[in-house]
Amino acid sequence: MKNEQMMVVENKTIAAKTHELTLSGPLVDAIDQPGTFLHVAVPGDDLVLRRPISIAAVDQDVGTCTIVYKEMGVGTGRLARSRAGDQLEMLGPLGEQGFPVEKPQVGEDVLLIGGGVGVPPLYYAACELVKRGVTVSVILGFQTAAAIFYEREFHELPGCDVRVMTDDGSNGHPGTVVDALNERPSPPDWLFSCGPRGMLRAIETHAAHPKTNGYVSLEERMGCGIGACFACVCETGDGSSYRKICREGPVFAFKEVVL
Amino acid sequence: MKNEQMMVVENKTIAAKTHELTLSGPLVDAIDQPGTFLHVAVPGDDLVLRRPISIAAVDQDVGTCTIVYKEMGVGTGRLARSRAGDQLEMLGPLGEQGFPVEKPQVGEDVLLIGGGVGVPPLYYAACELVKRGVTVSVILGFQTAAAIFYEREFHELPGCDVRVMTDDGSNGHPGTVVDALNERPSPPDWLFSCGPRGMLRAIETHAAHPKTNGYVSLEERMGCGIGACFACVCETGDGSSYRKICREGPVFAFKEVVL
Amino acid sequence: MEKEPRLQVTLPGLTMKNPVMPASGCFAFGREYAELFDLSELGAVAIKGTTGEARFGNPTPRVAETSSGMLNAIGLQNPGAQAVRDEELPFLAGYDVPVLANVSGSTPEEYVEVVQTLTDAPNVGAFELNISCPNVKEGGIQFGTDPDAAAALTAAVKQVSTKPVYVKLSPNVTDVNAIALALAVEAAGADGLSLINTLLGMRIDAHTGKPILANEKGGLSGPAVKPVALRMIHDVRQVTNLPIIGMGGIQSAEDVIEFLFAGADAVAIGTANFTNPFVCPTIIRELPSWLDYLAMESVGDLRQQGVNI
Amino acid sequence: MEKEPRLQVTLPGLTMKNPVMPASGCFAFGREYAELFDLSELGAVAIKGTTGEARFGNPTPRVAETSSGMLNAIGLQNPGAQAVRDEELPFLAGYDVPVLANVSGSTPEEYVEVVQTLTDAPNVGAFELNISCPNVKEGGIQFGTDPDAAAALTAAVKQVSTKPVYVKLSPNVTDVNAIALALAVEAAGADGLSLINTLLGMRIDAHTGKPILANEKGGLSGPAVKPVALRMIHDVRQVTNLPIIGMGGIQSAEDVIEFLFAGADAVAIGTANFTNPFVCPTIIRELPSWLDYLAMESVGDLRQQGVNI
Ligand SMILES: Cc1cc2nc3c(=O)[nH]c(=O)nc-3n(C[C@H](O)[C@H](O)[C@H](O)COP(=O)(O)OP(=O)(O)OC[C@H]3O[C@@H](n4cnc5c(N)ncnc54)[C@H](O)[C@@H]3O)c2cc1C
Ligand SMILES: Cc1cc2nc3c(=O)[nH]c(=O)nc-3n(C[C@H](O)[C@H](O)[C@H](O)COP(=O)(O)OP(=O)(O)OC[C@H]3O[C@@H](n4cnc5c(N)ncnc54)[C@H](O)[C@@H]3O)c2cc1C
Ligand SMILES: Cc1cc2nc3c(=O)[nH]c(=O)nc-3n(C[C@H](O)[C@H](O)[C@H](O)COP(=O)(O)O)c2cc1C
Ligand SMILES: Cc1cc2nc3c(=O)[nH]c(=O)nc-3n(C[C@H](O)[C@H](O)[C@H](O)COP(=O)(O)O)c2cc1C
Ligand code: FES
Ligand code: FES
Repeated sequence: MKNEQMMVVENKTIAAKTHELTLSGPLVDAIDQPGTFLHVAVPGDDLVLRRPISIAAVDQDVGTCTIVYKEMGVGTGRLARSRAGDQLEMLGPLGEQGFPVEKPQVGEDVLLIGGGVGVPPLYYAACELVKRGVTVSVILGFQTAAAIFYEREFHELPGCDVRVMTDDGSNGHPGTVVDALNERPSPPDWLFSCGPRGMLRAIETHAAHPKTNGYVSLEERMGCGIGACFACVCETGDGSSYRKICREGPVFAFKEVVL
Repeated sequence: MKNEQMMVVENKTIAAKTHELTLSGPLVDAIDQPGTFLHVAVPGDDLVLRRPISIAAVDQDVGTCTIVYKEMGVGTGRLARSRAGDQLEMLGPLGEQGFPVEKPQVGEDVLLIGGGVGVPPLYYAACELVKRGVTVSVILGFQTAAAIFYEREFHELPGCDVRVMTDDGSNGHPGTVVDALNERPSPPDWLFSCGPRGMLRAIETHAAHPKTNGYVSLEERMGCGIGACFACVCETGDGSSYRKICREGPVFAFKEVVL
Repeated sequence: MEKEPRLQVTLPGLTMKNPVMPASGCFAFGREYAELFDLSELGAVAIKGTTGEARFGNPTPRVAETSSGMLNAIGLQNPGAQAVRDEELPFLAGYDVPVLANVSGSTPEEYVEVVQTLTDAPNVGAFELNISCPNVKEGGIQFGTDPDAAAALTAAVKQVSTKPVYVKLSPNVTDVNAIALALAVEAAGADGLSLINTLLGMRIDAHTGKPILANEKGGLSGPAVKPVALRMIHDVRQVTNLPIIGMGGIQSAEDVIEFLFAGADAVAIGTANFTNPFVCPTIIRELPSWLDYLAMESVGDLRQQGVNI
Repeated sequence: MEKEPRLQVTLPGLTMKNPVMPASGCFAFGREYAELFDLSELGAVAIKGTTGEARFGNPTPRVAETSSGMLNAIGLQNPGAQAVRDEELPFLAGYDVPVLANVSGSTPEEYVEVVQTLTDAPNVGAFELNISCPNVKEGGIQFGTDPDAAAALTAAVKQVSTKPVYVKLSPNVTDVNAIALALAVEAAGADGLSLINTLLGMRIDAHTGKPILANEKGGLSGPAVKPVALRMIHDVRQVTNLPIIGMGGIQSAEDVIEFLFAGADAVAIGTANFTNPFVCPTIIRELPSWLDYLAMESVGDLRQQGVNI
């Protein structure tokens, strides 16, 4: 975990109100697990809280990492105005539990399901899986055609099977990611998912098979981002305890936590 | 009075922590009186108050005006980081009473006394006086050599007699502007002054002659800058009433107000 | 600006084209802002706190900046009720906008005197009793914390006022006390509530060790206090159906929506006028698109969806 | 970092290398920040509010952002006094830094129980009674507004504590009440005061009309509240010589100087740790140059130049 001024290499719009920010700096060396995130200090003295954003890709050779964010409010709105050469203060990589990309074996059925800006960490996961020779299937859900991003990037990963769903049917297949999941002939061995809480719940309750090793990346409003403020807790599956999403997550096995 | 996004044409350092900012925009058309000021919206959502800064020069042909400011705190510190091409929101020109540059006659003894960042509005005044053919004498006071600015600019005004004083004697004549004033053979017909309150008081009580038409530009912490909040009042000379510096000033005849 | 029936709000004494008015003390008597825009665009105008006699206020500096806020210790400088009646209200009568006359005093008698002087001015739509000004030593604040004193004051003013009376509450109280104050003035006949006034605060100059304000302490306003304002409005809305004029840190149309949802019926904008003198008309212009976005027919509709008793 | 004798501050129970400690609730029990810097650099560590039994706290979302501030409604989640005694304090004992043990409870008995459990831990230098947590319905707040209840609680805790006891005051009171509370707990034997805790606040999501916090209301902290904190510290310093740990919105060394001038003897830093996890060591490193600039020999000297009784 480092706190560092990273340099903006590029900040480009890749879909409706969705931007891809490429950053460079020594912090990149420490990134080694999909699902971990950066706690982004947005410029402006009126904002006391940082913004957690998942790492979407890392290129250790070039020394850069990428995050993809959607303009949702004041913080992401300001990020969208950053330009190449700007410095942004980043704390990270954060989270002790990412997607267990080292576990799936070659030949196993590995499915990644992402909704909206839940897609980015899955792209990093897909890259790592493919690197290990594991082929992946991906279901990407977006509200509408204009919101779609990373479809091509997933297609370019060797052997990657990509299915894009839009809520309004304006592109790809109409319907939700759960519809797509239900259409699959058999439950996957591994299921990594990230997206709105409702989507994750629907996957867990309606579609996740008991034999599937399912993992979800959770979002919650955060204070410290490192486990010190108890802002981001979720209940454990058995109700007996809790987890700090920022530190003990943000990825959990389905049964580990209550969605 | 306009509220307008003006464009930064240039922002350059002209003395220790002192910067000259050149701005362009239609607001320039409205500037016609030395002593008036701009109410500068400093970038940053954490700052709710604007910063009053005197107009130091105006070039109607080119369509630019200039302000000179010293880095004193967070607002002027941020202004110092603005770059050519940036937009800054300005309300102005403000103040209904500037230096009465139209009154002195050719041949009269006109003295301008400025201390530190009180110098800029006097430069604008000197330019206007010289344009009318009135020659001016100037006494400029600074703490130390590194703080001196606009000495050359005053020298370049035809017929302008410039005397620079430094508190620490590190450049120009050692001593204060009051020492310089006391050394003059006879009291001036007109005296325009701007600077720290202490300097203005010393001029008024120790050196201003009753026959001199003396004027001071006053500073006070401001809210609205337009006369609506009663933040910036000063007492009238007879104690019976008050003046709003932002609106009824910022320039007053010596006897009009209590310093 | 076209008339927007969707924005209309009718409160006791105040038939407002829209729910937005400048807050008392941040707009004087409108003359200065009238040079910038047409005051008839506003929902109402809350005038500077008026006392029986003219007051010169506190020594300067009277304002200090704070993070996302400011302190003021103006000390209720104003020309006195008679001058307001004779010189300021007639000026405002030139615009099609109701006036909310903000009233202050050191004694209940002074409040009554001010209200008597102003109540027959045709453009005064209602009064707003400032029972919570933190900046005047002798006056105001005790009414702001003691429900019985606040109720007695309200009742005394109601006796002489021919216009509805709003009582402006202080945030410098416990949450329990705030509710007691609201209920006490309601029982005493208040027609509405205004909240919040400023929070007591202070700044010290780290370079000199001295307070920045000549008065040492002052009232905190601006976006910094917005969460406190929303909480108080929400709390008070749970216990009363009185109309509430909400204020404290509003800077944008989105903030106005937040206040309406919290339980306010209209809003007042203070400090933001200093940041941007056009803030009121700008917000008014942006409100319809917020209604569209939220799929609400009118401000009244939106209000109904928010917190209610 | 070299030892800086100029920064040393000695308060009852707390021999501090410098006047800076992280504030309770913003630093848990130090483990996470220990990965970032050496906790021995700190003047002290105020640990998360501890209750008799473990608490799971409020539903999420528990934080919301506000202009220059934040709201929190954590709800005092903590592992309970015994676990703090057995697992957390021993970890902190690995560092050369005194602990200020923040104590909460629903009843006076619970406070007493927590203090009894923790008082013999060698690295607990003192207790800080959180009598003002706005986030737990059943507990805390009544002690925070009623001087008699606060005094009784203080006296009860003093009976069992072998360490000095600081009482942490709420800003959600009138200025008169704050002074009464300070004097009441002083008379009951408090060794020091901490102020301020958070201000009660609320945010509503303008897009949905619903409160952002699951708990609806929460405590406002951060730079937004700094002027309120300075005012309360200044006010309380006029009436008592008790040591004061000042907090509320501190982000910089300049802010620390402002608090010391206002009458604080040491400071705590909460929200700013979230903005910049290195804020405490950074400020500590910058303090000596402020002393130089102000031509002060030591923090103690500076304190003497500030507001005094
Ligand atoms: C572990 C994690 C990973 C994330 N990864 C991504 C990503 O890769 N791409 C992306 O676009 N978004 C991601 N998010 C969501 C992202 O953090 C929010 O969209 C963002 O914080 C909104 O900030 P804002 O200032 O624009 O919105 P505002 O509403 O103005 O923010 C106000 C406050 O609420 C917080 N907040 C608002 N929405 C969320 C949210 N959904 N989750 C957490 N905090 C929130 C903000 O951080 C801020 O503190 C992630 C969230 C978490 C917890
Ligand atoms: C009519 C007028 C003309 C001025 N002209 C100039 C000029 O030409 N060049 C120049 O360098 N300065 C000028 N000043 C002073 C200038 O306004 C302050 O130096 C500036 O506001 C400091 O802002 P800050 O954010 O850097 O300081 P901070 O101390 O961080 O400011 C905090 C608050 O205090 C106010 N403030 C602090 N010092 C002053 C001051 N001396 N006068 C008024 N408000 C103050 C700020 O505006 C702000 O609201 C003028 C002031 C007035 C009233
Ligand atoms: C400079 C200034 C002067 C004020 N004067 C008054 C006043 O005379 N009477 C009053 O009731 N409130 C007065 N207030 C309080 C405002 O009306 C308002 O309640 C408060 O500032 C919160 O709103 P804001 O955050 O939008 O400014 C004043 C506020 C400021 C900033
Ligand atoms: C997330 C969070 C949790 C807190 N928990 C506690 C607590 O357990 N006990 C307590 O006395 N104060 C608690 N506080 C209050 C702080 O200790 C401090 O008094 C307050 O936040 C003001 O300081 P700041 O503005 O520097 O944050 C908490 C504050 C925050 C932001
Ligand atoms: S954000 Fe602080 S514990 Fe997770
Ligand atoms: S600054 Fe508002 S009246 Fe002068």
